[in-house]
Amino acid sequence: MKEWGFAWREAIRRLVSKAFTVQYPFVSVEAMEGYRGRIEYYMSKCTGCGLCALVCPAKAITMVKNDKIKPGRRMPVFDLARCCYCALCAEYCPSKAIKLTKDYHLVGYRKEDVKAKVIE
Amino acid sequence: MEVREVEEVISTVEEGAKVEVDKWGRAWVKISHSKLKETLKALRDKGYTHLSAITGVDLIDDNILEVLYHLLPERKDLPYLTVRVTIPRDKPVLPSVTDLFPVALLYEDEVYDMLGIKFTGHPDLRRLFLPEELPEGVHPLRKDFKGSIYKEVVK
Amino acid sequence: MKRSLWAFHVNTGGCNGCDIEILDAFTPRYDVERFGILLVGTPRHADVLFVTGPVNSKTASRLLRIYEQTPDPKFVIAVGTCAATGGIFTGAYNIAGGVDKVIPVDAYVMGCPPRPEAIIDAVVSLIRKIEGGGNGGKGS
Amino acid sequence: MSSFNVYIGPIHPALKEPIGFTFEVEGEKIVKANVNLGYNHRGIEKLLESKTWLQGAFVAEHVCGICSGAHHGCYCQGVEEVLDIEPPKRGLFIRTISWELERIHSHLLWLGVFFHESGFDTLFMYTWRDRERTMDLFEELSGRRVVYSLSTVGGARRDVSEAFLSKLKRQARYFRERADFYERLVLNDTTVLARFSNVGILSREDALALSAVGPTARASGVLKDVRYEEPYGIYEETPFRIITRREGDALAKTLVRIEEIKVSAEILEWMADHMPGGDVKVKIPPLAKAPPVEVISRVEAPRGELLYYFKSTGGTRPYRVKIRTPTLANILPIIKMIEGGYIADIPIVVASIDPCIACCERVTIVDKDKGEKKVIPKRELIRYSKEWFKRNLKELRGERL
Repeated sequence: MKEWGFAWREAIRRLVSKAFTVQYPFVSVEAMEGYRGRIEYYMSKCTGCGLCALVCPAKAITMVKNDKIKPGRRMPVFDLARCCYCALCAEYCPSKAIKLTKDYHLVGYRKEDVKAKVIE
Repeated sequence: MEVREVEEVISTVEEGAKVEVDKWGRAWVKISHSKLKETLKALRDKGYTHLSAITGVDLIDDNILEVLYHLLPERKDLPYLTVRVTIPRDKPVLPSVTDLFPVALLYEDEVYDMLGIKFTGHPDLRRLFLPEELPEGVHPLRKDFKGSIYKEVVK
Repeated sequence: MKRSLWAFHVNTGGCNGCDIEILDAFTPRYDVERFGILLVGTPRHADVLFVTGPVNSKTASRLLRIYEQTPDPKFVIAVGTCAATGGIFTGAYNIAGGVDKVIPVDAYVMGCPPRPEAIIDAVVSLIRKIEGGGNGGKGS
Repeated sequence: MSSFNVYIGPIHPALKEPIGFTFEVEGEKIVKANVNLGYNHRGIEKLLESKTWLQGAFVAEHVCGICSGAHHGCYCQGVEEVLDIEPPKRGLFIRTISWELERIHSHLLWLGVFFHESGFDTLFMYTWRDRERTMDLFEELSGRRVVYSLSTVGGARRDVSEAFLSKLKRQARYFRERADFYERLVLNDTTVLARFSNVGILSREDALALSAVGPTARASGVLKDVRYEEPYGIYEETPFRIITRREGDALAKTLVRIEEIKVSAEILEWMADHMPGGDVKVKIPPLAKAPPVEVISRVEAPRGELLYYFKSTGGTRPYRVKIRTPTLANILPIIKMIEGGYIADIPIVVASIDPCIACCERVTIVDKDKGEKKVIPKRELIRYSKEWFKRNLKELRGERL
């Protein structure tokens, strides 16, 4: 090492500075504002127009007949195991009924365990 | 952009070849497939040394296969040129240009695999990234190809 | 199982977004080696298989071979929505559409790609499940 | 000297993606090299033909996770020309921020993997720790660390705040300092010098003949960079200098990429100061119809020239989309660089072109079976190459330094 001083300085500086590791599960880590995680769907605002299913690039949204909103109206069902979390549905939804939250804990023993949050 | 220069070079090989320039400054020229090698050779000596890509398009309505050679000039005043060649869909054969542009070895392999165009004189023409055990006539980018290759290969 | 889990990473044709997030989990900021998880060189030493990608036609046989080479008890974590159902590539002609079409999967981490913390979640919950007596490998 | 085949991959521990290599070796010298791919092919071009113009952008960015911004931006830029939309300037600025920030993150990622492949694991941890800062910036800018889907057809999907721009400037200065640190390290460390210099040399004529692209070509003195030949987007105004070297070996490729981190940091700083006002995107209907037209969109991805070709015959879906990724153009140079080298150089030469296999699932040349087969897992290959290198350091020092 012709000029090795600076590498030693770097190593010593790292040694004395605070540890860079975040002790994750023992320290809770929040995703930043605007992170695109689990989908939240407000059934009250939804008009059943189906624009979200039309625009979804991964075809993860299927329109299912559901009388809760208005008789004979269809409601989107989000398949989080197929979704690519791009938030196009939230962007193109005319009544802002879909929101992607900061929740990134999308872990499950079965594919069906990871579901979108449906709010009446 | 010296479009006239490019047109002169091409017309030395094939008269009446017209170079159109679209509104983004890209030049397109259509030539007959028998004159492909000489045109590319003339263009390469002119300064088009970098072959960016070879694209295969299946125009099923007019029953032809179209192959585009995208060429990048060394001199900044020459336009980015695409040479277009069409061949009948049932007789998909083209001369290989690997001796002019060695990198064409890869691009022609891909076009053969995806569209089934056989390049004569290609040193190593084989199925590129689809499994070898796939039957001969299956070329996924043909418009009449439906279904999934995964199901055919992996039982 | 008292010893620490050794992991082997298999990419079956995905976009390598999940792969760099798995590798990120081994770098200083997340450092999964705190749980004793080590990236090993061959499936023969591995207990956990991190599988990413929607399994294309050429890697299907390799994935199966790797799964059989891993000694029992073994666990499979499918990382990313591609590994779960083929994700954004559903409908492409060269993919199986999910790892569970080839080998049984124990835990899924959704996300495209999932955060390294979510991958740590999956591994930690898998460790808890093992200590709880579950012997895995059968998708139990 | 009987030659036998050394197979590496397709599934490999240190190799993050499925790529198969076959090297025909005689003793230590590599006689012939073949690359066998297709393990990453998903059929995206056919899939894109069934997606609308807007959806296609979010499928195209999943071609490759490391250079997803380049694929996404290149697709959006091409479709904007097809649909004849003029994105607002601020939207273009934000898209260029994602391009340049991604070049820094991709080069840092490559630097880490390159050090790891040649045996310096601590430097792998150092570089990937610096890269965490770009991931935080991306998460704040676009909402996700990898595959950020920040721009869309018609501009950018999110606006940037002043606070983010000042933070961007501070981080850009930090990246420049780190680039200086790594450059001094690479130029002063004798082992790094001996490992990288005169390894995998690509002469200028070979680079031109094989149409190599990106840092691989620029390290051999070929002046090829889409931002230099054909400045797209706002690259006419940004301060840009093309980086080339002449030696063409692995050391030159490292220095070109480290220098490019500095250039990207300068561009980011300039953009943070000259960010125009106005709105961020022009909203297009989800089922926008396109006129029958053909468009070529070219972008300088971190690994080289990325080309998208669109053919539209009128309608809401493209008739044909062709993607030619930079790694595809650099595969033949690998074979040219590696023949004549030693087995110990395999990891360095292969990593020196920064192969992104997810990008280029297009190339295979099947090997010819000669002699008995021998399979070396890559981790042993790295350990073996370190030991082999130590044994021959003295004799090598004469030859290489």
